[in-house]
Amino acid sequence: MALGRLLPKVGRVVKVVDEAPLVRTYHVEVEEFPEPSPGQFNVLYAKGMGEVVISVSNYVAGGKSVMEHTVRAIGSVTNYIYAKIGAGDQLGIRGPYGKGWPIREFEGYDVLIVGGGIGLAPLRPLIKCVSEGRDRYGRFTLLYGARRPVDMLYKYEHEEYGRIPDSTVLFSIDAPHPSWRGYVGFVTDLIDKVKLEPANTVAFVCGPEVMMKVASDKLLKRGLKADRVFLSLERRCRCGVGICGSCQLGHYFVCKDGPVFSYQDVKPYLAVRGL
Amino acid sequence: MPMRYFAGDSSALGDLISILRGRGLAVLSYRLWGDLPVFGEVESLRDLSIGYSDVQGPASYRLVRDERGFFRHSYYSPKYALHPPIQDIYEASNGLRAVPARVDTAPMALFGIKPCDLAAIEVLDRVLESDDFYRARRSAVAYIVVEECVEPGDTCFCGSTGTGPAASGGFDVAYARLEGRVLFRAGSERGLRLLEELKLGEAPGDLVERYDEVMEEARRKSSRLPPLDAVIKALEDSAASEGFWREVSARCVGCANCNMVCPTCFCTEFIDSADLSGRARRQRQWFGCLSYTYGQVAGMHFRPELFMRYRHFVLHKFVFYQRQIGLPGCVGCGRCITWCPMGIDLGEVVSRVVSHGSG
Amino acid sequence: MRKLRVAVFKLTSCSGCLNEVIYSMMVHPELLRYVSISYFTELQDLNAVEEVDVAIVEGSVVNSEQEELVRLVRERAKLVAALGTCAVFGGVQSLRVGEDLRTTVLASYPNPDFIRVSPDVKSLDSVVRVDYRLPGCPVNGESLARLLVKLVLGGTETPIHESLCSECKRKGIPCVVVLRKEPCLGPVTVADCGALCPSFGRGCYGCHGLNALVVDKGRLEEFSRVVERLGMSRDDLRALLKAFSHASLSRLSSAG
Amino acid sequence: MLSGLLTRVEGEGQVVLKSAGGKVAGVEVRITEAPRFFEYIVGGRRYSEVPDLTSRICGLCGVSYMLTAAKAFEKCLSVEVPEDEERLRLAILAAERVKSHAIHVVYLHLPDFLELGSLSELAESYSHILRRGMEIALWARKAMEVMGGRFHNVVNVRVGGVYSFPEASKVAKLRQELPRVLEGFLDVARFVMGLGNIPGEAHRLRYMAVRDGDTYPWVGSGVITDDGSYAGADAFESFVLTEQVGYSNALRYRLPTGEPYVVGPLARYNLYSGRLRREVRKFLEEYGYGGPLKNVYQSVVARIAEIYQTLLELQEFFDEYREKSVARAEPASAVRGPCVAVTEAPRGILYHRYALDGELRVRSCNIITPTAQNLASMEEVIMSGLTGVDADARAVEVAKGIVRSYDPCISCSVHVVPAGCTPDA
Ligand SMILES: Cc1cc2nc3c(=O)[nH]c(=O)nc-3n(C[C@H](O)[C@H](O)[C@H](O)COP(=O)(O)OP(=O)(O)OC[C@H]3O[C@@H](n4cnc5c(N)ncnc54)[C@H](O)[C@@H]3O)c2cc1C
Ligand code: SF4
Ligand code: SF4
Ligand code: SF4
Repeated sequence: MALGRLLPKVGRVVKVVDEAPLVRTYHVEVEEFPEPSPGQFNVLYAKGMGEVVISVSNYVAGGKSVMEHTVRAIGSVTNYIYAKIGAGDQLGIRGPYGKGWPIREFEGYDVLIVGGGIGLAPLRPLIKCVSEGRDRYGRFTLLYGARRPVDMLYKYEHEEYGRIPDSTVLFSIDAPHPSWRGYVGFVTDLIDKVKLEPANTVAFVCGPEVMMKVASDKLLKRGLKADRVFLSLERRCRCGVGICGSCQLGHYFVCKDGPVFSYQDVKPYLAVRGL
Repeated sequence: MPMRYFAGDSSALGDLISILRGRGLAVLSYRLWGDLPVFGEVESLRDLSIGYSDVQGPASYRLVRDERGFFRHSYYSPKYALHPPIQDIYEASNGLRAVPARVDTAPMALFGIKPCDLAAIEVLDRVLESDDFYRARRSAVAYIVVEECVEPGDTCFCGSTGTGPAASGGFDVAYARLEGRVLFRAGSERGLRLLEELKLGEAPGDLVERYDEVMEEARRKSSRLPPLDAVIKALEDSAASEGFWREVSARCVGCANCNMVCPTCFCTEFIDSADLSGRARRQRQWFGCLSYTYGQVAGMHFRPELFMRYRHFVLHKFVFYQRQIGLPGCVGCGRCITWCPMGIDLGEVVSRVVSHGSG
Repeated sequence: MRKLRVAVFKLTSCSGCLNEVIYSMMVHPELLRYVSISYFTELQDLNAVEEVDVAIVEGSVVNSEQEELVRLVRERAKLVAALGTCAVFGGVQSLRVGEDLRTTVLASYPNPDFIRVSPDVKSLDSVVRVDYRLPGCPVNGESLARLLVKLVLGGTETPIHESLCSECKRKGIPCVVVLRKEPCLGPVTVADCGALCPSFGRGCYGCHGLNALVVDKGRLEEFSRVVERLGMSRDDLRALLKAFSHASLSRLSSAG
Repeated sequence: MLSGLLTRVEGEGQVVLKSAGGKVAGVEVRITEAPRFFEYIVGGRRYSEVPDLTSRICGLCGVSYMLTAAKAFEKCLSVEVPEDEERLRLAILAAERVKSHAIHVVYLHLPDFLELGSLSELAESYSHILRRGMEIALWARKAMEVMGGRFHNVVNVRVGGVYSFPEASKVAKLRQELPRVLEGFLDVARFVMGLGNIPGEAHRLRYMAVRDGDTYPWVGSGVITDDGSYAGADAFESFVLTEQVGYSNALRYRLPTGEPYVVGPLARYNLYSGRLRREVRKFLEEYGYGGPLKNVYQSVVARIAEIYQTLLELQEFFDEYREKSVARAEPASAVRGPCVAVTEAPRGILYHRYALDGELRVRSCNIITPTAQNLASMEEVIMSGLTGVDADARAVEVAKGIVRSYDPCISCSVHVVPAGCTPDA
């Protein structure tokens, strides 16, 4: 009996990029790894310390594929990775797991992306997907907010986002900052500021759960249907493949049935505090 | 094809154990270890807990010596054998090359497990379908022999959950002990061949009749919950009612005994360790949703209050499992009632949900 | 690998947990190669309160000298770990809290001025910020060793918070309450001892401390009723909780 | 005034040398550890809870505290402890003696003979000895875990006996490992004895130990001194003189004559060496130790003898061990006679006295610890060697070395309060 599912492959960190305070992107090279689709995640293993679930924030195909993982140091394993793992070091890696964004199902639609903070990580492959297959989608809107300008991810790409044809890209920060000339306030406020054609729009949202709820409700108010609004949810996630049980949300296993859900599917569960 | 019943006496059970052992199988059953009801390997009829009765109530379990007694189960369940409490997952010593732990796959037979246990195995089979470690242990089970519950215990409610007191499928042999006689039936071809090997006679009509009567009475006794669909409906409706859940869980201390003894609770946590020579080990162990860490993430908590975790337990058993795997996750064994040190009665809670909903 | 700079301090305690530090070094002798110990009176003569990566503190704080020391330690250590029930909760000596100190001391010592103790017995985290807590009277040596190794490697432990009962059931230990009808504090006690007392057929007396993340006043009241029926009086339960969970007990919320 | 923080001892203390004209003129061994008022905190507790509480007095010899408390109550509540349970308890006590001595000999005391300051230095130069010492300590730990549950604050001692018998297979495993432990122990012992630098000049010393049946001493009916005077356990408190000095948190004790006395391995050895096994005596004779030990530094010899003796006693216990079910002997409901007991903790005589009220709760209590009894002797021996010598750092080191050779346990010596926490009725 092959006991493979929980075994990591050996990955090598080929590059580390500082993104924001306590946030770095780790480019991990690994052989014979299935291609992740946008919104899927990997499980990274820091030897002897434990595993963490991290979205694939970019994928570069090749003989050895390279995947980018944007990690925020916030707990035991992520702090360890932040402090100890650099270019040339190894990280265990398994995946890709979960159901990603159903972007292929929505060819021809206008695409709206709403991201908050570190939540931009799983959305990043979507941006790439839309920009690379530009003719397959309608209008592209990206709304991204962070607490402070420094907390924004992928600052080195923001200009590129703006160059995507037929697109609106808006950024926000939570509180005024001398260097900031964009919007100040919640990213969800930006939803009111953009043109939407509800019948023909699909929305992809990721950020803190409250922000996703506010965003979704606003989008519904603007006429989007709940089954066209997709969220990437988060719960305590240990095994990543739906057997350890810790990520359950109602009857869903966030890792296996998600992390991407349509708002329609999870709305009743999200409506109950602590369910 | 009409069901074929065979008759024998207790010695036939001993013979059955011998036959299974003769096939090189470890025969696992409820047995006594000193004065403790455990689940482990048995070698002969003598090892079975026949002649004992388990008297169960909320927060109370007593074994009494009683020739005519009937033994149901203990805090053990087949889960201990199929989904062990602590398991090694892998070790990595050479860089990050992880070597999977060996899973003991010596062939075994589960013997004298109860219909609720059988139903629980079916639940685990589905929910742990993609768990390689579980599957390895599970496929080592060559035979399942079920003892039907002619006398349900005071905390049992398998009649309500439809998981007992008779076995309905997924077994090889089922037997019922009826006043010194034992009635056998096969649940599979392999089971039938086993019974043939026992060389038992066809059961006489009166014994079969007696069996039907006894099981009917047992079903009645073990159906103390409101109808299952009413329970499910009421639970769904109750989910948002914080006050109700706070109240029914007010006596809970979050010890997670209920999770640990529940034959269908499968959640695990992972433990990592290392040494300084470059070896690392990953293990997993049972973890209860009533425990604090369940729902906790770095920097916040999705179920910070105990009532939320308690609610999850109950809703999961009756509502969410149904949606996950098409079966109720509660098999009505009553273990969580007996082994809750606070004596919280799930059956009562569920009944209260129903009356709360309609009242 | 740069050596991890460690200092080990003892406040008011029995030194038992310090022995578990030594035990960790016995089972992982390599640790000694990767740590440099700047302070550990039990083991070495040279002691100075220097800047360190990790300060391990055993014992409770019972006087102002200790408070000062602990503040100094906090200033100079990147990570402070509270070792054992005394440091985490106050420890058995907390049983004296609430009695009039001066009379107690006067009744005992002719010269009370020399006895420098305050009326309260404080946990470490009521004086300074604590990064890691490892309760137990004594701490579980295996857990401590695992933590120390991880600290040396540059990481830390991923905490799992559960009650003693989980350990009991995982080990298949018969429940003292349900099976033997004896009082046991396991249901409200933090796990990590390996369910020691029940494995010897006796009730837990709570030496790893109250599971205060879960148990609030109301639940504790319910629990008191249960153990009272099993023969442990409220006063006795209260005393055990005070002995091993003083800091948590005094902060218990009324809803949790 | 010159002082040195006491290191490589359990707990917090200080040696202070007083000088006059640059010469040592006086000494104070100060116990600066904050008291924990143990006699006070057991007040009001039911007798059955007391052993688990007193165990917390000391992180090295908790079993002695538990057992002494248990024995005190067994006496006044007329509990017959079944013999097998008593033997098991004594085996746990024996494992504790091995553990305590092994740690002291190798980790705390050996650096003095090698003139090293720390464990890391020891680890660098004498790793094989350290490894052997560690094996003894780890085995003793395992023995305590198997029989008592853990290394300290064991959970398997109760008033009336034990809670359960360990599995025979686990005991058999300990027995199996014993030859290797003995071998390792002999390595360590030969190394220490072979150093040949254990001072031998006579100190003026008086001794006291418990009087035990006919074995090397563990528990006793009372105490005896080197001149043969005997006091029953009940009379112990009036037998010894008690004093408090202003500079220390611990009380101290003297013989009726006012002389300081020594308890612990040295005292036991000098009073009972005739009861040591032949192997043990022969081993000591190889190194020229036949008669009484006269210098406190030689307590390391006594510790070595006791480790050896105790390992052999444990071997016999394991060989005869059979798993049983516990009797759960219950005490009488009324108190008869005083609740007192004396036992030999690793560091010497440990005395407990309790008074119980009608509900069998502690009304008052007095505990006299080994280290407290040794304090006066420590000061005397220091002064006998240092009076008049230059009061400098070297003198402080000498003083500290003397104190260390008593293996003082400061955590336990300081808990003390004199006559009871609540008024004795
Ligand atoms: C589908 C998904 C995608 C994610 N993508 C990213 C990402 O791209 N970048 C990023 O920085 N973070 C991401 N997270 C969150 C990330 O998994 C946690 O921050 C991380 O697990 C914290 O682990 P820790 O060991 O440092 O913290 P600890 O608090 O020590 O956590 C212990 C364990 O709990 C689990 N856990 C803790 N927090 C979380 C959490 N928020 N979500 C899930 N499991 C958790 C993990 O298994 C972790 O090992 C994602 C989470 C999910 C569920
Ligand atoms: S929830 Fe309770 S009654 Fe239902 S299967 Fe689990 S333990 Fe048995
Ligand atoms: S066993 Fe009882 S008290 Fe413990 S968590 Fe379950 S319901 Fe709560
Ligand atoms: S069972 Fe309880 S009292 Fe016993 S060792 Fe464990 S935590 Fe301490």
